[in-house]
Amino acid sequence: MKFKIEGLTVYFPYEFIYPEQYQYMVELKRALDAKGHCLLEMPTGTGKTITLLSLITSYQLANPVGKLVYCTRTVHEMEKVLDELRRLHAYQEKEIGKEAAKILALGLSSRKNMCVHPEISGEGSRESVDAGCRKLTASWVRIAAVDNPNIKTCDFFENYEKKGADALLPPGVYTLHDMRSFGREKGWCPYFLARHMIQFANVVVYNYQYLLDPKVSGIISREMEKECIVVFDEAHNIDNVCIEALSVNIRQQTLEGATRNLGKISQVIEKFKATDANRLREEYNRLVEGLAQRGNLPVADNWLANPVLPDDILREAVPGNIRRAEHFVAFLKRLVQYIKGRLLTEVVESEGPLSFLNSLNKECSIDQKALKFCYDRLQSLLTTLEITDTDEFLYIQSICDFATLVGTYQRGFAIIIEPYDDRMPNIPDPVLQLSCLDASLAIRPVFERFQSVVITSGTLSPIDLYPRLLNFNPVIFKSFTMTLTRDCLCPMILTRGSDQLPVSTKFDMRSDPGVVRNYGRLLLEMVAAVPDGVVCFFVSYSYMDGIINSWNEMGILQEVMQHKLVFIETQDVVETTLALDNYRRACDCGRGAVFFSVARGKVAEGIDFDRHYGRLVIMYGIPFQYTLSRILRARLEYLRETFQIKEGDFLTFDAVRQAAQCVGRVIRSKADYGMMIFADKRYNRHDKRSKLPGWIQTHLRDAHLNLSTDMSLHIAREFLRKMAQPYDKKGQGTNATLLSQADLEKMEQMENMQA
Amino acid sequence: MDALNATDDISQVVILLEANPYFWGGRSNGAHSTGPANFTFDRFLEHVLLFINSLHLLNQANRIVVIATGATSCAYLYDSNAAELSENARTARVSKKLSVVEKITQKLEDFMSKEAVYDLNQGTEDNRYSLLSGSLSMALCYIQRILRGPSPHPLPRILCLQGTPDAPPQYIAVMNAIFSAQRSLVPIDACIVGNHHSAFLQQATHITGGIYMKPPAPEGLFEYLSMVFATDLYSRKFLQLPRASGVDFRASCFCHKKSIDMGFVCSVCLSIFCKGQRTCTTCNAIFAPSKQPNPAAAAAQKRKVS
Amino acid sequence: MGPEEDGTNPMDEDGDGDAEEQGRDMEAWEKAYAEDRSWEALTEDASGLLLAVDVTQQQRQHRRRFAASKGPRIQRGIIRYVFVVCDFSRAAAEADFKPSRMGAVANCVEAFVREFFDQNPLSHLGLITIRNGVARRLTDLSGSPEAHIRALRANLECSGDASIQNAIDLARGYLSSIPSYGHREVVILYSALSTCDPGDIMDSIAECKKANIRCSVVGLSAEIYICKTLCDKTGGVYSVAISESHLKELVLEHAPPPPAVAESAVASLVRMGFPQRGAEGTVALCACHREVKLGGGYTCPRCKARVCELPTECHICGLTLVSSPHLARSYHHLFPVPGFEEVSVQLQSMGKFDVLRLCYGCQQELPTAGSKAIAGVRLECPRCKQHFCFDCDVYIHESLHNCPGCESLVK
Amino acid sequence: MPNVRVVSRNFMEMVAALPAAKLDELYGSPWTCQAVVRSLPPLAKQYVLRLLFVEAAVSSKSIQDWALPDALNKHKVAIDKLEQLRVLIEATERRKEVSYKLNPRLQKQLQDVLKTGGGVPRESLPASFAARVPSLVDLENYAMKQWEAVLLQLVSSAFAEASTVPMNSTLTATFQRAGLITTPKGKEPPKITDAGFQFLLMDTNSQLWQIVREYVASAEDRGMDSAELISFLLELGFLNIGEPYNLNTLSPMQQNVIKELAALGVLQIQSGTKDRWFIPTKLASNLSASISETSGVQPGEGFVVVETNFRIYAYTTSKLQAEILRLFVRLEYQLPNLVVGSLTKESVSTAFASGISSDEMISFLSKHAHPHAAKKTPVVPETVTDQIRLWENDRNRVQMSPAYMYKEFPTVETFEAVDNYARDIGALLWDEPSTQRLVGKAERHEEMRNFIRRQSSAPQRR
Repeated sequence: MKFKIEGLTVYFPYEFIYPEQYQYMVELKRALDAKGHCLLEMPTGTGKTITLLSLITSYQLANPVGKLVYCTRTVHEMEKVLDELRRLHAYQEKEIGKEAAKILALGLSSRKNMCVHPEISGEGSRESVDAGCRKLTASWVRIAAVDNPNIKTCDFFENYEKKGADALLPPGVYTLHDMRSFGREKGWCPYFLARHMIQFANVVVYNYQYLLDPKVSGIISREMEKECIVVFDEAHNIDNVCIEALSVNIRQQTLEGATRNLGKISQVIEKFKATDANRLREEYNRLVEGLAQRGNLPVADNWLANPVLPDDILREAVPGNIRRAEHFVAFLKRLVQYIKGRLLTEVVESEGPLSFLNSLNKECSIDQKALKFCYDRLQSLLTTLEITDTDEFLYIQSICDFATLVGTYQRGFAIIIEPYDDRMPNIPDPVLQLSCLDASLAIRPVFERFQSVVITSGTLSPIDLYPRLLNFNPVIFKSFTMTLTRDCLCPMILTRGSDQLPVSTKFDMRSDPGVVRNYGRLLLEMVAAVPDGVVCFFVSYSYMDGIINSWNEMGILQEVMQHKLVFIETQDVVETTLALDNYRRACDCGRGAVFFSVARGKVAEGIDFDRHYGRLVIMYGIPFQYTLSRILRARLEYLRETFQIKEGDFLTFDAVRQAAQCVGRVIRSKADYGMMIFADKRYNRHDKRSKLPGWIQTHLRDAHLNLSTDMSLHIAREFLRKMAQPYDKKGQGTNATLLSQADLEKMEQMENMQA
Repeated sequence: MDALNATDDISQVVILLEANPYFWGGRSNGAHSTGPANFTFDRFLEHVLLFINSLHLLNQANRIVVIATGATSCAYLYDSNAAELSENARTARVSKKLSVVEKITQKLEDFMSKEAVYDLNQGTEDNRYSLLSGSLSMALCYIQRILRGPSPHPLPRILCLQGTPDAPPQYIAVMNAIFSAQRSLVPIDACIVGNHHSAFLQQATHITGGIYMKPPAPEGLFEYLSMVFATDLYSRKFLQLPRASGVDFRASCFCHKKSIDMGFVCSVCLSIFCKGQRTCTTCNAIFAPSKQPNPAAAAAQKRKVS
Repeated sequence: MGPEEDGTNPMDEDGDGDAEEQGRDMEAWEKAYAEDRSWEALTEDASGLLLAVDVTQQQRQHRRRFAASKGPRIQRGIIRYVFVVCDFSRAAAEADFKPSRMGAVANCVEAFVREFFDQNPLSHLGLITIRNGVARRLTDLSGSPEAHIRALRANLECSGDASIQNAIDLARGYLSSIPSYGHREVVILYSALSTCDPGDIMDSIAECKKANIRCSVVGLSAEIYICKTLCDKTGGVYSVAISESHLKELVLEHAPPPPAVAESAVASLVRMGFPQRGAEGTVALCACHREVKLGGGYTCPRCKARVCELPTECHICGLTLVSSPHLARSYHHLFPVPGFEEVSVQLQSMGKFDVLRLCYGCQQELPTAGSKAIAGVRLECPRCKQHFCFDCDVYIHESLHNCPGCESLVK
Repeated sequence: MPNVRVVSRNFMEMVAALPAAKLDELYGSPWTCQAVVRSLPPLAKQYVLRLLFVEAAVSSKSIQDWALPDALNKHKVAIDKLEQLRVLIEATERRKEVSYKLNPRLQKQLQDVLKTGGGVPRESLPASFAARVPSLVDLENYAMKQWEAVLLQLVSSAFAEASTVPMNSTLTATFQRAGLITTPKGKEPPKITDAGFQFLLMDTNSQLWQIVREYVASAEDRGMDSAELISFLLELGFLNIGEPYNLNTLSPMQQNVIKELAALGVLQIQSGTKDRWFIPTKLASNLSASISETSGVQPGEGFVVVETNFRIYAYTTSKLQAEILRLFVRLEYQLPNLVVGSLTKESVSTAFASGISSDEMISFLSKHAHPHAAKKTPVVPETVTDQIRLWENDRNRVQMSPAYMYKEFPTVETFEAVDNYARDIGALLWDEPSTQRLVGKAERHEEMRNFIRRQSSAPQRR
């Protein structure tokens, strides 16, 4: 259908549109008009993606704005987005003709997901594929290959290079899969093609990292114009992503590895000195002129850059004491040595970057300025030394990461040295963590660089917290609830077992057999009353293992098996995937199944348990972060000081959003229905409840609070029967949940009247 | 319907009065007579009125409704509690003034005058029959209303005073009525004043548990009425009453509307035909070449299944 | 109906609709009132006296619902061969239905069996139970209600798992051998929430589809994916009961013959006999029991043999014997009464009312523009143009299946 | 309600009790005949109808053949009744076996009735009066008002309130005669009795008839001819409701009967310029109706809704109904047309105390159930009915009966002898052979004593 929002013609590929989708578009448009950032919460299952796409593309058609940069968390989501986009595009072509609707949209992902090279693509890990690729595509390798035929190169890359500038992707929508097949038939390397095409594309879909992680984002940073519209979908965890992007852990083996690397490097340096010393000299001169000129290296080589560094540094000349290769190596040796020393400590140490720098300066006279450059200095050195198997040099690289970060930032970071893991104190496992405390650091450049950034998700409550966490001020932040013909989700808060004893996963209670039994009983009652799929989320792996064991001993698990098959998420991805599709099989054939999973786990983030795959989800306990961890403490402290966010608030916020994420898995569309049981007495407290997303709270009737197992069982039965009744998808009159084009036109006329 | 206490003998009797001018008229000019000889409509009416009065005598709470079954229409002749029902006091008075007899005769006259439009002497096929199905349906509607009314309500029953022979075209309608009566536990009595037995009413009485009777001598009609059909449902439990002497379960075929005792039935809609067809005229299903003729096979197959 | 109603009615239905919604999650004792939340319609007048509710609206709604439920006239598969499957697995012991799910099921099945033979005289029915994951045939496809009910009553205990696959496979086995013109059906009353099958149930479902077996499921607890697929694939109906009464409704919905699917059964002419019932007290030798019987039996019109009950097949000449009433019971499906139309009291010319002051069916006074005394709608038969009251309309269309007006006109 | 039946049967018994001559004389009027016939048990009615046109005597044998064998006792009851009322008369024939024929007078009357279709006893006044006659509805209300007034009088004597209507002397007399209220000793006003309370809960017909019965009974005292009175009352029953009938044409006796009945709301008296006339109301028709065994259809529709939580909603504007409810319901509040109350142990037990039985309450509730409530079965929720019954049982746990205790018998034999004797004459209440003690009814004490005397030389007793 096609309709107007405040003068903008929007193309929407479906017959009907939900009211909330319409509202969403309105808000989004206003944000774009205001050229500002916005923060929008809309429940899952209301078609966020298509809404975003259809509005923004329509907007692009109407106004001269840059490309749409759509950031997803997983490749899976990426593909989904592109599929939706394709449908939309088809519709637009139908409406306004091929020419007018012409767009280029493509997905970009790591080599691992895009490489079509017969051997390399077979490689297991991401790093190895990257490395493998470089072995074949690094400029010097190819130069060498020219006169020495038995040096292997990648034909796809070669063909692509031959074509040069006119290796172009015809307009259209390309999923990763499409890219690969296109690459295969053309014989071009999809990865580089994609990276090349990005600058021509109207829509780019890729992973968060590509914008947030300084190490990766270099690729895009300079190719994106300011007018771009950036979208972070499913962005409820964005702050964590940011923080991870800027955190470094250094362990014993890291250091050892680093020393090994340094050894190798110095050997190579020696070799070069012998063979062609002037290559090193060139580099030296280049460094004098400053890092900025590094740009003139061929594109394939500048594989890493650092947006986090202020540009002035880039222009500055590299400090003298590390210009010469051997000096630099020595410098690094000293650094590593020093850190080694620090790691020997018996007690936990925690300090800010400043004090760390001071002591560093005192002990081995390494100054902050030099540190700042380590990262780039290393890169240029590796390039100069024509070292290709970069995956072996990860260790020294992370050391340099560390150095640069410490050198660059005095605030917002903490350096924590723990001689051992708290969970097992007697095993010495020292680690030095440089942890970023301020999510805003990583994302700031994004906000600055692009004119409108859209952060959206199904769960962004309390929505006012995000601007503070990410330290930006959106022109619009709004939370939408979903309109339903029938209340098809039924959240419950269960505080007591059938024996009226409270249940909780608080430390003092979680091991209490009474609680464990009550939790078990709850599961048992429910699997007997709920058809098909049931999902349980636990607060942590360790807790899950524990409780499953004791259920097993109590014989509860066996009883559960009478009703449903049991599947368990493990740390191992492959195992879990296997478990998952067996679980689905069991649900399909009517046998019924339970899936045990962990909040903050892979499943909790990525996998949907919609329709009969998840009629009920039980959230056992509140998934608080591991509160004793130093990093968390440091971060809390920082948040309190800088953003005036209370520890309690933040912790609950974080825990509850995780919980909400978990239970949110169960309902993915309006036709769907599902129950959510929050099994912990603490959920009954207002401070917890109030942090649940609005669309859950609205359905959380007083009658569903503070329940005991038997009560909730009764509610469940009633609910399931009610949901099994036929209903009409399109509510009438007042509670309409589907708007046709006609309805919208009516609405618009109304508005015009008022205006 | 169980709201009544057991000893209750209050009845709601709906009398379907044979008022087919052709039937009675046929009497006078002896031509192709269907009615019994030397038994005129007036005599008939006398008996019925006596009967109605005796019902009133038995219990002042007894309610009686008379519906005329004509050849071209049906009409309510008399409703004993119409007076109470009508809100209008004046009309109530008027109706009270007249006796039952007057009321009925008066109503009957204008009914007949309507009926008489058809020339009696050359009665067409159609009005050789009376519209039993119509009056039955009306009676049932009326009874439903009584049953809806405040309980305890009188025990309803229907009495058909039928003279004309069965009208095959009405077969389905009559049957529907019978089943509906059965469902609401309303017995249908039948007293045949004509010469022919009525298969319809035999089935009706059989299914609804009413009394079927064909008085050998219509002159003594009141005799039978008072002896048999005056008995209220309660007393029937204790009194000797005539037993059914065989029921004619023959159907009438859809194609020629004639009663048959053997025929062909469409497996889709159960329409009855007196001889084989290619397609069903009712549901226009096309019949597979039937392997019917060999019943033994059918039987054998049946056994196999069982 | 007049234009002004159209505007208001949907609203009413909404109100009514979610009134029931609320009714659903009420306490048990409140449920009694959930159906007719009459007090909501009550209004007080100035002096605080309670005023009656608007009957007319209610009547309109009832008519609308009925009209909706009644589709266009369609061919129906009247000769049916149905297996009723009762799930007596562990789950049937649950007591959320009184006395227990099993008990409730038993009652419904009993009612169903009677109603079934009432509405489908020539059809056959059989019972299957699932217990301990095994499907067992209680009664063979046959025509006598009592036998089935007895068998069921005798088999009331429940244990173990349930298996839909076993059940439908068993049923399919028996249904495959019935005459071609019969409509094959399986009705499953399912208490359990899962099914433990020996093989891949999808295959069995496909098989059923191939064999034109229409599988319907009435669930007692919740919607189960596999049941839904089963019904969707085989063209059956899937429903889940909320309460005992609702359960009965749902089960009885399967009593009237389902719309006939063209390919599901081939039509054919069946030769049948309509025997006479012998007079009471006569003595004769009956063919079925091979013994002298007193009292009215039936005589086969072809070979004059004596049988005791109908419908059956003559044991001598194998002719299918039915009493015409048996057939007649289902005729109203063929010749339904046309729906009556509402005549707006306002628009009606007063002239006509003097004639039609009373309901043609029951002599009840009909609402007139003048008097507000009688509330409600006034309805007209499109064929005979007679006017009827609401109650008669309901009775005529739901039970009687004759229009008195049309019947008392010479056709 | 047992009492109802008692009342009406008694009335017919009164009729039956009349000497044969009087009875036959009664049967001179068609109205009495009809009334009598209608009062018969269903079977008997059928017989009458069947014999109606039979002139010859019919043998009891053949009559008996009408009935099914297993309905024999019903048959006997019917015949007895018929004989009692001299509807059937034993035909005197030489053949020994009994045979009956209808009472000729009665037969004659009834035959006419059938032929003429009844009609009305006396001509109503010409239509000219009709204008001044109230409409049926008004009349109905009038009757109900009057009747309620009567009952209120009774009720008001129950609660020491200012009685709303001036005490009607004859009424009070009748009440007292019927033992519904106490005969006042000295100043204090007459109090209502247990019978009175039960009376209140009866349905209108029975109430009316109990009053009328007392009225008839008291007629003799006032030197009226009961037969004449009865036939007149019955006749009234056949008059058309809402028709004006001339009063002046009546006999003086009848006239003052009319006056007194007017007080009951049985009829309304209007007086024009010169002549006076009376208009029978619904109640009047009940005069002939209520004698029949059937309780008939309730006059007026119900208004009470009883809920499982023991609350009672009564949609009524009538003060009387409220008062009656008050007998066993704790009234909580009253709206213009709604009374809300609840059944509590207290309220119910007070009712018991004043002699109202649980059945009476329940049947009252169910009889007057609101049409909506009446639709569901049971009309009154089991929980409530059961509870009321339980409460009643609580009271009846202990049963008092004055008694003597006999003990310390000289010998076992004496004890056994006495014990047996006591058992034989049904005086024994309790005995305990082990300790040789037994308790006997007080009223039989004399016989016991004598027996014991005779038994033992020296009986000790206390």
